[in-house]
Amino acid sequence: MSEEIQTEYETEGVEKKFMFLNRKAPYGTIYALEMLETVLISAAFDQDVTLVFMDDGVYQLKKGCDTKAVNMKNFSATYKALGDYDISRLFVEKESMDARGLTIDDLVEVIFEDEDDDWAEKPAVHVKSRDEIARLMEEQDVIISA
Amino acid sequence: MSEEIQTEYETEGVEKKFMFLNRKAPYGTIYALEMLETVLISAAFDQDVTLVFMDDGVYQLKKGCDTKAVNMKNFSATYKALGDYDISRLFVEKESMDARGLTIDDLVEVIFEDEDDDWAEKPAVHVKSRDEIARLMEEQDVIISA
Amino acid sequence: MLHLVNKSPFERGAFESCLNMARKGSAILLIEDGVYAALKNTPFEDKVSAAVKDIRICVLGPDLAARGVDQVIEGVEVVDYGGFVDLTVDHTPVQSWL
Amino acid sequence: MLHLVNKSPFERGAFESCLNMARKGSAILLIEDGVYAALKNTPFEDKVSAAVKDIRICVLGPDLAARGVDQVIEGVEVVDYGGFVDLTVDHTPVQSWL
Amino acid sequence: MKYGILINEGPFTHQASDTAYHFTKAAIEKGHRVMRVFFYHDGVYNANALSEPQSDDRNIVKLWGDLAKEHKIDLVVCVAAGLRRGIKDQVLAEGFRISGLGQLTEIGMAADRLITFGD
Amino acid sequence: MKYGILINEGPFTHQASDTAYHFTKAAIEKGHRVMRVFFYHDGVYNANALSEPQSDDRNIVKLWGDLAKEHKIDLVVCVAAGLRRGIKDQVLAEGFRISGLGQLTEIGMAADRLITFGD
Repeated sequence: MSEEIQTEYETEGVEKKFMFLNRKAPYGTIYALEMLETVLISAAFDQDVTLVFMDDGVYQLKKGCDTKAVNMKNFSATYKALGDYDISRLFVEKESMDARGLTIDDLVEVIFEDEDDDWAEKPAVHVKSRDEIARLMEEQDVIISA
Repeated sequence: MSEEIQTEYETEGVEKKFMFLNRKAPYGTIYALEMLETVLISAAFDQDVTLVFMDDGVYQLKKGCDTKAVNMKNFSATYKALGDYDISRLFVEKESMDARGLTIDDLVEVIFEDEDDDWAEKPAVHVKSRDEIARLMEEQDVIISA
Repeated sequence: MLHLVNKSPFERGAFESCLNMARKGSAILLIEDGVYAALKNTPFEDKVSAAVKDIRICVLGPDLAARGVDQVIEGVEVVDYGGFVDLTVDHTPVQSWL
Repeated sequence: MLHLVNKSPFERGAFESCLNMARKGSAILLIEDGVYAALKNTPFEDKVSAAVKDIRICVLGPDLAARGVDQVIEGVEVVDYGGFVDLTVDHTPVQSWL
Repeated sequence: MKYGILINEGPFTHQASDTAYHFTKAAIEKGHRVMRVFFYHDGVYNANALSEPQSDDRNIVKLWGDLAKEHKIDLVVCVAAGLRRGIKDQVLAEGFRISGLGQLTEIGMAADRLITFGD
Repeated sequence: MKYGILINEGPFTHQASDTAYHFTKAAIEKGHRVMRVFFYHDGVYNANALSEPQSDDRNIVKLWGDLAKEHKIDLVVCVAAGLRRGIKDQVLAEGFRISGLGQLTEIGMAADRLITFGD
């Protein structure tokens, strides 16, 4: 079968805009954790990656998660590591934050080193308006949501 | 292992009030269909069974479903058969019907034979107010929802 | 771009989030339990009627039929799976409001 | 009776349906993603504050901690898994608003 | 007090099975008896012996099997729900058995409380 | 046009896999090419060879396998999602293969459109 079906595709030099859209709360379901696995893999492909957190997805970035008593894997730290994978854009929708009484101080800090600015350390998490995110969405080549 | 763990329980003579609460639309997920399987089984146990349809669950009883083009099993007819299993109470929440612009004429007809009334044929589907259903819920021994 | 909504507007916020985000010139296709948003006589009818002026709103016919509903709001187009494919040809990117 | 709600009030209608249905003297326990309904500074705060006068509203502490939230509305009790069990002892029947 | 537990969702994807597990443990610790856990809908996936979570994550299938063994809990996987999802004897984890939906009704009748965990 | 398809939910429980199947068929009938279907999250359950639906219901696992064979579609089950859910070589249905998440990114890069079906 594998001789007949093409299982590899030429992607040399392809750079696309990938948006990972997170709209679900963490821990109640696995989508946040498994989406993060997808993001980490895609970082290795040198694509133009943007993460968006809106609706209950903004809760994914809430700091201070302690999963000991529920005995689930705590993946909050993985968001912090995204900066090391050259992911520099985590956009959080302002309207979703406001509805939940959250400010950027409630969220985990993600730092990346800006190669275009002498590797200066900069924050990767930014609050964006619904309108900005809507416009950005239309510019994407691929949107992956879960 | 099976010698140690009790796998059978004495239920002779037990008659409990079972409510099956349906709040989800049919076909988009399997819950409606599999809940119906539970209801059919429980009918064999001679319990005091009430089915409630509220929120999107009221769509489960919508008549005229045609699943040919989606190639899914059409289980609408099974609701009609409930009367033959001596299930005489399918209560549909009025508030949920109103919000969806539905009336009892939009729903499948379920007929049962009333053994207390010389086996007269009677409709099993009834519209009930939220308040009536809330009161009924509190009287149950077991509520199964999905 | 094309927005896909497969959730009932009564049960989940996906359709509302989508409407808030969809911009002029984009399209929305209602599939699976999302088709209930295309129906007349619901609390969503006014919003949908207003939205069809700027946004092409379509609904998947096979999913309407499976659910026994057909009273579609004026201005909403009914398409089949082939029409679904055509919508993804005409629009990019495609976002599923799961 | 005891009502269990495990859905975010932002995403689904389960919590609202439960509040509409819960009668005086009954109890509600918020678990899993349902715990967000117990928090201050959301659109649901007023409804919850009003409801606690007639209904005992509890929230599962381990699920709050997992989500890094702790600003619980006044009158809402935080319980652990043992407290969850006790609630099911004190109340019958138990309805899960899935 | 005698409990029946109904689990409607599979492991990892929804928290339902985790919460049911912690509830079951807490009930036993308080001296109650959990007579049966019934796995329905996607809940049948909790009995998949092939499940192999990451080493830093919990192993839900094994947790249930161990708890059942220790406290003599009857773990029942619905045969109909299992058939369509491919959870059959070939992959059934230790501590679980496959049986009919009647076992759910039966436990609703026999137990003082039936608690449902799902999505 | 070249398509990639992403399926996030298991068979029967959600309509996602059904809709993706009808979409894929319709795309092929219109002369497009479906390069790969990637099964992620509970989507991996679509590859369970043990699935045995009722005789009057559709057999989703087989439908995908047959369609892939006929039209040379690459059906890829995510190894990580499959491991935790117990979908491994032992139960892998004909027509599917197990591989890494990179195959999803790759098809996002190679295809003209990536369409997601889920819950």
